[in-house]
Amino acid sequence: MPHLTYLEAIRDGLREEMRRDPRVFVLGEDIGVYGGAFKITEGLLDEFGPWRVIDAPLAETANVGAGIGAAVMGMRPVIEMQFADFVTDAFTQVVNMAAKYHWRTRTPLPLVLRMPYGGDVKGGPFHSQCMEAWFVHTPGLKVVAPASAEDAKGLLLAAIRDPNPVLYFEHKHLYRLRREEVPAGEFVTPIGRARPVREGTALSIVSYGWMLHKCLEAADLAAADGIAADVLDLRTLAPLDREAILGSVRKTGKALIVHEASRTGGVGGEIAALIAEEAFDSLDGPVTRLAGEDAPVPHNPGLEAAFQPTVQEIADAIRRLAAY
Amino acid sequence: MPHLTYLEAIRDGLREEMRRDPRVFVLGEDIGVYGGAFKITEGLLDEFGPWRVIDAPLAETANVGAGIGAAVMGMRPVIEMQFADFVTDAFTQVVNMAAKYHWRTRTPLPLVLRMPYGGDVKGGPFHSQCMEAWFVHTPGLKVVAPASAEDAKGLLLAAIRDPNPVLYFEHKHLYRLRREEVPAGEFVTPIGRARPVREGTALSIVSYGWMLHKCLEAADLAAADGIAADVLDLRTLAPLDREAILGSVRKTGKALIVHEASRTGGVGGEIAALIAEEAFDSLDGPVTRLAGEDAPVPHNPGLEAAFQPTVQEIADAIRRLAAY
Amino acid sequence: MAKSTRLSDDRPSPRDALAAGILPERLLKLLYYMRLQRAVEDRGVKLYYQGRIPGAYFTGWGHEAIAVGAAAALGPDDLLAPMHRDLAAYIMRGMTVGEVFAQFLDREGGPTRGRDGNVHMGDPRRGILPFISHMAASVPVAAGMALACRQRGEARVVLTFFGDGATSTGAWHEGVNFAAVFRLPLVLVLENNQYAYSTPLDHQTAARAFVDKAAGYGIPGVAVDGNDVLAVYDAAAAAVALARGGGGPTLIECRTLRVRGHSEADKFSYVPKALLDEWTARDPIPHFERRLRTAGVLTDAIDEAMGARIAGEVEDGLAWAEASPEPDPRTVADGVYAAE
Amino acid sequence: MAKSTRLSDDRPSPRDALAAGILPERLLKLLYYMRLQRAVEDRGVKLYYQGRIPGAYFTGWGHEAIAVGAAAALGPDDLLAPMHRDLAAYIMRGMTVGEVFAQFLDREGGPTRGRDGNVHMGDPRRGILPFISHMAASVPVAAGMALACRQRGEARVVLTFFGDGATSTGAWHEGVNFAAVFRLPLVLVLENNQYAYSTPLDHQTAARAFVDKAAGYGIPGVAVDGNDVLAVYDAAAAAVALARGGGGPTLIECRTLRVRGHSEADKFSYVPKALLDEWTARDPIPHFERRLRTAGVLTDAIDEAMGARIAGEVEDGLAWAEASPEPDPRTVADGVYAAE
Ligand SMILES: Cc1ncc(C[n+]2csc(CCOP(=O)(O)OP(=O)(O)O)c2C)c(N)n1
Ligand SMILES: Cc1ncc(C[n+]2csc(CCOP(=O)(O)OP(=O)(O)O)c2C)c(N)n1
Ligand SMILES: [Mg+2]
Ligand SMILES: [Mg+2]
Repeated sequence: MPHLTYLEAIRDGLREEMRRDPRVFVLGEDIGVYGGAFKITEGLLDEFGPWRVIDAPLAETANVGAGIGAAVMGMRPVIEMQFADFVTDAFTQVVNMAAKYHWRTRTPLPLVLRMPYGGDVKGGPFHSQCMEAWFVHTPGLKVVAPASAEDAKGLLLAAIRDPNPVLYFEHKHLYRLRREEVPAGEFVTPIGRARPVREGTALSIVSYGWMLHKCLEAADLAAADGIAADVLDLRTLAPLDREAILGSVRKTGKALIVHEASRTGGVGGEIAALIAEEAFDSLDGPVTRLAGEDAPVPHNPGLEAAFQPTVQEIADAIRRLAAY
Repeated sequence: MPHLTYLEAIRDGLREEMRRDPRVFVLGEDIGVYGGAFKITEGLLDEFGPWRVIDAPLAETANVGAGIGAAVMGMRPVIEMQFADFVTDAFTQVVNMAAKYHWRTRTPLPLVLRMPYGGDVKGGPFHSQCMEAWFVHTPGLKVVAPASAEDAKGLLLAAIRDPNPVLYFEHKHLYRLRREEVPAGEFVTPIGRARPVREGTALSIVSYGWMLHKCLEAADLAAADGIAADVLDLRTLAPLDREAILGSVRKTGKALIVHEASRTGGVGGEIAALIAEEAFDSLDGPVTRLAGEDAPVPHNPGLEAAFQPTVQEIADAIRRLAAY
Repeated sequence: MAKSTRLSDDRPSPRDALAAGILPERLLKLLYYMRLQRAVEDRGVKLYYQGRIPGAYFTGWGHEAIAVGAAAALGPDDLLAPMHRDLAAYIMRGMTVGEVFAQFLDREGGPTRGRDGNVHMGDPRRGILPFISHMAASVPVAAGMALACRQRGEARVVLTFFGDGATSTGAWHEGVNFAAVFRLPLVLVLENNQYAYSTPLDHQTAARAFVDKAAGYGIPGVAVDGNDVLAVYDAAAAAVALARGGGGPTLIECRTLRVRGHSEADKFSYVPKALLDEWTARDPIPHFERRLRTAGVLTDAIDEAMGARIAGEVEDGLAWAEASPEPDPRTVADGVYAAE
Repeated sequence: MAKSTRLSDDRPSPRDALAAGILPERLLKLLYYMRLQRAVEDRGVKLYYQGRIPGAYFTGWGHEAIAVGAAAALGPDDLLAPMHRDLAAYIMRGMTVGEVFAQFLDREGGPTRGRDGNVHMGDPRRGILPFISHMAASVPVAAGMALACRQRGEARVVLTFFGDGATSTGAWHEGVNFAAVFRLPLVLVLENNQYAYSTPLDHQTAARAFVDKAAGYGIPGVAVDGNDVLAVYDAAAAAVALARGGGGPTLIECRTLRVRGHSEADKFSYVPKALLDEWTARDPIPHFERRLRTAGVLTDAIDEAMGARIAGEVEDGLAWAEASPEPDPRTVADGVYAAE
């Protein structure tokens, strides 16, 4: 199996789908000649030409709207936001035009929005945001957020083949974090299915994206103290894998939910509410959340380090909850 | 005390603040000559003239942006969205320009966005939405949602005087629902403070806006069966009145959260999570949510009636939870 | 902004139109669709005042020449992204009168199956983009539809309608610019009815005329009398031909007046009486009828037959809609996602 | 889009400028600020390559004539809504060199106190709107600042900068249109540097020139050589006077080339060598120096003194910034709301 970074896995997935299906094309700012701000689409222009790798104007509403229009016509557009933060300039297209399209027409809208999101790139408040919760609260959208290179490719293929608008949240911190074995050729990570990463009975840890990696590090620290955590990588945020979440918590009786996005109103709230309602009888401790601060993401590295949950904070929360 | 409708209370509040403070002005589409789509600003143009009651172009980004710019200069703009749904056209201005302004500059941004929201106006998917959760998840914004005429005025005055951007969610169904006694002259409903509407020990009901009225009806039905519910009108959704919510639940041990917005990712999730984490030891039953469907708001009246929680459904949930 | 000039002098006469190859049958078809829109909406107004139409009700009264003249320029495989005042265009592209009434009545038989209301509809299966309430949100999407045609080398054209108010939105600007940059086959038809709800043109733009915006996008722009179906047709036909030939978008400003309220709930007292009288007197339907009679194309017999046919279609369509069931409340959460 | 014409013929000579009442001291001040921006950014580039600047680093290399010429046209009470290539304008409006370096270094002493980085800054206390990353988002806000001036009857003017890419955004369109409709005192300065990141003009617009957009908003538009500080000054001064007199906004297209990468991380191989050489040879600073020497305004002595002064200000500013503390991580959640 080839060893790929998360970033290479995305490029690999795009290239394979474009080779397999002539309806698939990519559109975004600086993605063609330049190969994208993160060089993810590098080489695609040469292989597929300017009508399938489209260097678009600086206009998110136009670019997302054009993707929707092409999808209406049966194409399979993959629209890149240069940074996920800029999707706010296309908000009407995403939450009103795309999200409600199938419900109003009963015809498919196969659209993928690539959303480079999250912190640790010294990007500050407008290049680091995690806004997945806005879209999880918008019926008609699917939301995925891979944590591994394998899922980066598998979920991208699934998103491109899905007949619905899918927001594909790719974490910038993970782009070049490390190389992993990624199956060559076609494979799909099913949307809506969480991944049990680690077996344990002391408590359930539910996370996704960058924070999943911090949770695994923290789980190692706790394991040294004999605490065996059940770790779940959500992978899909909408629709949530309710069974996987509830199944784990019914087994362990305790839940720790960790995400990078600001705490208040984040996806963690929905997950905690789900647990507190559906698995109440199994609960042996408070449903606990660790999340980003209720503040914009700061640019200064020291401040930003304080913004996100740290491995130490997660490990402490694990110990506290396990001891509860 | 004058008897006013919720709608009249809003107009009353606008007029009084504009008389009191020359920095206050209103801007929006069709609000001057026409008096607004709901006639809320009727009469203001004649009294205050075209530079304080501004008939704006069909351009939400321009209108919200202009409000922000005026607020930067020390004015106190009140920007009307003709329907809250159209705020998606101004999303960057609200969540990026306004929300992060004080945090970046340490200078105030006194801005009010009037958001006519919610269903029961046969408006369909683009004239009925409840999107308060998007903004509750955006640090730097305050979010209020009055349920009574008195709070409609009191929270409007508080919002106008607040040095931060405040989204003022006014429910269209409540506009002309009934007349209530509203104190004349200046009074303020403090932002961040929930209102205990009814005392009880069997369970806590937490709601806001139109659904609060349904909850009170349902509580009456349950009271007939001897179930005394503690009913809380949140009034402010950001920042949440944590003490009021937790205090009530610690007293009753059970919580029912009801809102009109779609269930998944709604404000109810945050409230349930807060309870499941901070009041866990007091809980005697599952933290229960009733909310709108995870679908767009349908236009057909029969479908829309099925979209929102009904008094009957709320009453049943009260009985189930009380008997738990 | 300068008040719309009447342009009456440069209207092509029916003889020009005939010379331009528009046969009598086609001229009568234009009249038929204009009258059909008027008749359907007239019936809708009655239903509305009978309280049988849930929610708001909008008409395209006075806009019929724009809807019909523009849509008539499209070929069979072309595509439409309409708005809320061009009902005839929906019907010319294949929507039935029955489906239209079913939409008004929120029934399962309507194109949105009761999910959305009034003119907020469309039908992708027939190449009609369903528009959403957010003004001009269709423009970038129409550009994307044209992009797909271009990508696949299909000689199809997309025509979209929007109002004067809509031109103030960012969505309009971004969509027009995108189509212009890639020279996409898109025809941009502005229904300048001098008001956006209650907002007059001088609160919408300081431009001398909306056509002046075209140069800013590097595309041709033309202004026509929106009450003259042949003037609209001629401009649209030229724009469609240009677009089909790879010449990119054209902006067509059609000037008219909204002679009724924004919706039926609007008493539109803000519209000056003189302006209203001026344009009411220029109602595009009798105006076109007079010209067809002068040209000997319309006779009493044809007129009566057309009226009878339309009356029948309206009543049959309404009957069909009334027979269509109300949506089942239990399906409220259905269809949010497309099944894989 | 047509390649920017050089306009070299209609450049006002320094004599015209002097005639136009620009005194030698003022001409030298223009040169001073241009050189100061270059020197500060040059030092910043060194810091960046030493790894001492967190995140991305942007310069306005080649844009100095635009920043300085436009800002020089403002009066003491006027307001600025800048972008990321006009550092001199910030300094001319009162920001200190030390504060600029503190911003680059993410220190408490910077205008955003380490919360935001590089040129994403501003200072409302000095009438400088802090811009956000979303391109052109400042334009409607600048219009609102001008609205407040108009509402209060203050004869103040707001000047805003934006790039060629930014003109494609809906925010730009809506903001310009709003200001035009209400004839607000806003000056719109386009820094057309022929690229938006890697995107050339022909992917941004099909217009012949950006000034062609002005007519679509009913406002005057003028194109000037963005490497000629006096040409920019003259255009800006006229626009400021028009705005102050109630004449509304003006669009000024300043033509230049971004002669470095979009940010220092960008190797900009996509820019044709010939184009780069052409514009590098037209560097606005030596170009202006030559003209001032010809006019006898700049002498070796003045030149050296100015260089020494700037070098000192840069080192003092950097020292001040380095002495400024890192933000305290415990304050990460502070200041989200303003206290009542
Ligand atoms: C983005 C947005 N803002 C506000 C509205 C509310 N609204 C509905 S129609 C309308 C006026 C539209 O005017 P115009 O574009 O000229 O079309 P017309 O109705 O005159 O044909 C307004 C303000 C809307 N639908 N969308
Ligand atoms: C809405 C938005 N989309 C994308 C970006 C990413 N981005 C940052 S600068 C830039 C190019 C800006 O080009 P231009 O407006 O011409 O200004 P310049 O940098 O050339 O001076 C882009 C695409 C952004 N900042 N905002
Ligand atoms: Mg109109
Ligand atoms: Mg540029």
